[in-house]
Amino acid sequence: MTANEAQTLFEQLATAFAEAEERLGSLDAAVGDGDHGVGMARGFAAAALAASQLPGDPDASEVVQVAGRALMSAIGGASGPLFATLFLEVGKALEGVDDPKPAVAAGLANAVERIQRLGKAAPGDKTMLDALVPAAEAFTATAGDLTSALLAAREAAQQGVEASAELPAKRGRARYVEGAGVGHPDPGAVSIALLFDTWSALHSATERES
Amino acid sequence: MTANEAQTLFEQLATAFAEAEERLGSLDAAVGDGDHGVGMARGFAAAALAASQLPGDPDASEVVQVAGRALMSAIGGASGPLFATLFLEVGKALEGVDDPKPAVAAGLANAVERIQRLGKAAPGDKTMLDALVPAAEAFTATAGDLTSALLAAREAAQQGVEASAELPAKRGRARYVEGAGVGHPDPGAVSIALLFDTWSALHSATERES
Amino acid sequence: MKKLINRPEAMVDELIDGYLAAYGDYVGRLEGRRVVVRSTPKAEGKVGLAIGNGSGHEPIAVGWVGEGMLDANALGEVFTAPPPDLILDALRAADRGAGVVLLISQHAGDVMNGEIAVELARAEGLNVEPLLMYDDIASAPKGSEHERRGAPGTTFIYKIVGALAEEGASLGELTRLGKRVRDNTRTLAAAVAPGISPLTGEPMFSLPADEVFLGMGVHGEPGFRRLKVGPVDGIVTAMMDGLLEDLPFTEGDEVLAFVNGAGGTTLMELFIVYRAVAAVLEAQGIRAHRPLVGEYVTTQEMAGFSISLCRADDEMKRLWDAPVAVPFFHR
Amino acid sequence: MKKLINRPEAMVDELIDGYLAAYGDYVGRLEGRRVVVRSTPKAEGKVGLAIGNGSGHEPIAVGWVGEGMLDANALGEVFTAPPPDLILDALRAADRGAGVVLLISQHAGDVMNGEIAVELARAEGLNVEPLLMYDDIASAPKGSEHERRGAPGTTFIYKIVGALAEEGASLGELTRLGKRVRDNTRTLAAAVAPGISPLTGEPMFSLPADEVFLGMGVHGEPGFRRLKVGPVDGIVTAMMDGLLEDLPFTEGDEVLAFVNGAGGTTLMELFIVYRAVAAVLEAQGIRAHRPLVGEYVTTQEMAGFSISLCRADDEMKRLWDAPVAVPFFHR
Ligand SMILES: Nc1ncnc2c1ncn2[C@@H]1O[C@H](COP(=O)(O)OP(=O)(O)O)[C@@H](O)[C@H]1O
Ligand SMILES: Nc1ncnc2c1ncn2[C@@H]1O[C@H](COP(=O)(O)OP(=O)(O)O)[C@@H](O)[C@H]1O
Ligand SMILES: [Mg+2]
Ligand SMILES: [Mg+2]
Ligand SMILES: [Mg+2]
Ligand SMILES: [Mg+2]
Repeated sequence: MTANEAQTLFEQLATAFAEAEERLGSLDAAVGDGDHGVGMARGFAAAALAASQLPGDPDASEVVQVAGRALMSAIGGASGPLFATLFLEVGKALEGVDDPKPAVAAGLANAVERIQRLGKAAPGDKTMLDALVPAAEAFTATAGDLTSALLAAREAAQQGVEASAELPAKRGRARYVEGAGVGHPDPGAVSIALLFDTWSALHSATERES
Repeated sequence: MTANEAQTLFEQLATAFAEAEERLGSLDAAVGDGDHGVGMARGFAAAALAASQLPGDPDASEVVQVAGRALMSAIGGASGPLFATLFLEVGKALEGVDDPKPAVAAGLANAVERIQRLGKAAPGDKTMLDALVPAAEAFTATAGDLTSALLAAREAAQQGVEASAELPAKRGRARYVEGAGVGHPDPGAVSIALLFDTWSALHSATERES
Repeated sequence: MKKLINRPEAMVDELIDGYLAAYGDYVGRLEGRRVVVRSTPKAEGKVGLAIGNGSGHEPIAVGWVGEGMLDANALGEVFTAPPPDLILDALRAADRGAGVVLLISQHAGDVMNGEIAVELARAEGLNVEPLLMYDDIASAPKGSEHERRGAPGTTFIYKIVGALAEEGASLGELTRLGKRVRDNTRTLAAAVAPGISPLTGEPMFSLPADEVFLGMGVHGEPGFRRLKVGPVDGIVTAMMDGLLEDLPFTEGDEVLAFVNGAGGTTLMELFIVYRAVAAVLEAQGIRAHRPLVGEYVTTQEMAGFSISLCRADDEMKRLWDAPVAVPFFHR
Repeated sequence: MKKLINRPEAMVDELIDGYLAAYGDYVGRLEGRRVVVRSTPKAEGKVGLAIGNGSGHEPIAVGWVGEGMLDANALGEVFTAPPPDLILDALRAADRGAGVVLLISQHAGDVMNGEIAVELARAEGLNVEPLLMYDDIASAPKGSEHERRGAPGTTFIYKIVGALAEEGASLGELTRLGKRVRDNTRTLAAAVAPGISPLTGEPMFSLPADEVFLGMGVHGEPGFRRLKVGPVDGIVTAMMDGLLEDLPFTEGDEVLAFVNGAGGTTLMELFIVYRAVAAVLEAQGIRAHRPLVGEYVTTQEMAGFSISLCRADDEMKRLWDAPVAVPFFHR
């Protein structure tokens, strides 16, 4: 993965989350406090800006890490630390590597571990982990290159979202809701799916072009 | 007018204003603060109680005055002093008289004068005076007995209410309203009409029976 | 909408009981009467301050009984001025041998019941002076200030006259100062959404979702001019224009500035409103002294706010800043 | 419904600016940052108190920065915990050389951002202790108290720990006392009507006109049990049953009692609620010490209230009564 591709990724994520703002907000309003959409949109706008403004000749690792730090200070709430951690870990894992596929796999694994430590949630608690964990696993389990791993992750995340809708929440604000949000997908999980969706689409297109 | 008839009058006024509570409240809500109905109902309930509990062998004058005092301390707001004054003046004028008709006429005239002094309003300002003043004048102008004078007053009060609906308010809360309440009858005027309506009906019935 | 009450007839007594249960260190109640008084009366020989007013506007006025503000408050039914005999009780309770100022916020009922109460008190030999309070520029044109109604700007009088009374000033000094504060005070209000009448359970007026109504009264009396909702800075600027030119307030003036929440408007919004007020004052070269932002004079859960300005001299500023010990106004 | 704002993105900055314009005697702002600090810092050598929290709940916590309570408040977006770097700024500002207690109201975002901030601060050599606050009995069963979320009962911690910090207590003493207060505090809330999200302009949840929802959270998170609206005494009694048996509070206890308005409920109703609370306490032989009734922790204009009780020992009572000089909490 090139620095350029990473910068484009954050641009596209900024667009995707700006477009999804209202939908994510409504999902969060149903089970939480309605700020997930505006927070993710704000966060990825800041991440794209930070990624594009990196001085010198950064590599992909630096771009992803600077975007992660921007997410950390621009989002806040529950999702700020969680989504920031995801990119910080992936970015760190990309440091000085040639083949991005195993690095991203390692980064995702570290992210899952750190996110679980931070939020004290487990898969099945109806959080973003219900999309992230299957996505990370599918990514790692894919034998092929980054393109096919991202396609697999995207697929798994989407299935995770659908499964999460049927779960009662055990973490996050939704756990306090009548019925613990059963029937509503978890907004953080939807964001994870959107993220892999955007990344996978971008990477496939980049591959086709090159 | 006997003490007994006066006591019955306040009982019937209590019933009439209890029944009119919601309607008067809505009229006041349209141009003021919505408390006129509940205030008048509370006031006449207290007046009927006080009138019925007078010890000894009271005359009509005493009954009407004690009811007036009860109105004064039970209603409050703008209408408390005004409606209390009406009965206090009529009650005073009835003191020691044989023929109630000229006494009530004098009492109404005094009441109109005191009410104008107290509220600094004039007929045409869209207040209860727009029903009371024509009622008092019609009462006095009627050559016949109390029965026919009350009938004339009732008629004039009703016309006053209708005329008041077309006026812009110059006193009371309605003056501050957009359009100054034009199109809405004044709730205090409606109460004056209800009062003469009740009194006239009671007195006509009493006369027929005797 | 549902109100958290038991029975409408019992609201006022129960609110007094609850207030006393919570703040009995500050206040007591005249046995069996809807009159709230200081738990420790003012020293003998000082002039008392009393007011009668309709309930439903809390914390005013019951929350302002205590050292440095009021001596007694007669509470009427919701939105209904109390009757003369209740105000008389408050006047008697407020009297410490040096007379009482009866504060009257100018609304027909308050004035009439208050004037009768003053007559009754004087007939008993009490030395009582009524002080009519009016400040709402929406309710009568310039030149007819004496016809305007009382609005949240009366707060300046409660606090400033209250502080001077505590210092032992005479009845004449207090009413003179009270009039000076009144004559330098202007208020304008804006409504955003109606409150619910606890009497009827219905909204007190109706307002299209995209309109702000200027000039609403403290009982939810509708206003005189509708604005489309837009950025609040624009609404505040329009209101400040009206206020500043009415007195007029001019460059070099010092003012007490007060943004009052009507009940349903959040403190977050009130701060944003005050930000705009401060910007206008600054642009006009008018200095704000010790501003006040919060809910003090409410109309149930009506959404909206008012802006009150009082051109203040040194004495007024000193007394505005003076200590006070009541549950709902602080220094 | 319309909010009186300019642009949603600017709300938080503008509320801070307005707050400072009005109450600049008490507080200042870290240049360009959403961190509010005392205008006069606490003396060197005393432990600081900081908190980060989402906006939209005013007056908490920004209104409690000042002598006797907080040293610094990091403000997140509406309903959104501030990010770690902002909390770190608040921690730095609150440090007077003796360390800082970071108060964290237990909600996922506040905890995570707070913990990262603590790590960052410690990496800089700051002596910081987090203090998790939780009191809402609706959010986890008895036995899992440590999983409960923060609710208005955290107010006891702000005030009591704030007063002890002013006296110069150590970091260890402050966190120990904070935990003691927390472990003796219980809160239960009831919602009557939703507030309007300033983010979406829509009601934050929906509730049938004849229902009261027990257990709502301070961000409008729906509750766990619906009651039909009836006389409020019945609602309060049901809530008090739950509260009293949870700790449990028993005969002879002394409690701090706090009825908080969620934003859209009138003070009139809050007094009537407190009347019922006081009656239950009295019937149970529990003494209420210096109660508090008013709007302190709001959820925009949500209608509803919460009841918080804290079993208090002599030290807690003394510190609850201690002087404080902040714009929105008084002694
Ligand atoms: N403890 C947790 N562990 C993992 N994910 C969590 C946790 N708490 C919340 N989340 C995720 O965060 C999402 C909500 O994010 P957001 O609305 O931005 O924050 P907040 O809940 O602070 O308002 C949830 O949908 C869920 O996926
Ligand atoms: N100054 C006045 N003079 C005569 N009548 C008045 C005056 N002010 C108000 N009223 C009458 O009082 C009525 C309102 O009474 P009510 O609603 O009980 O009192 P309030 O206006 O204090 O709420 C009005 O409809 C009007 O008839
Ligand atoms: Mg959220
Ligand atoms: Mg009325
Ligand atoms: Mg009234
Ligand atoms: Mg949030």
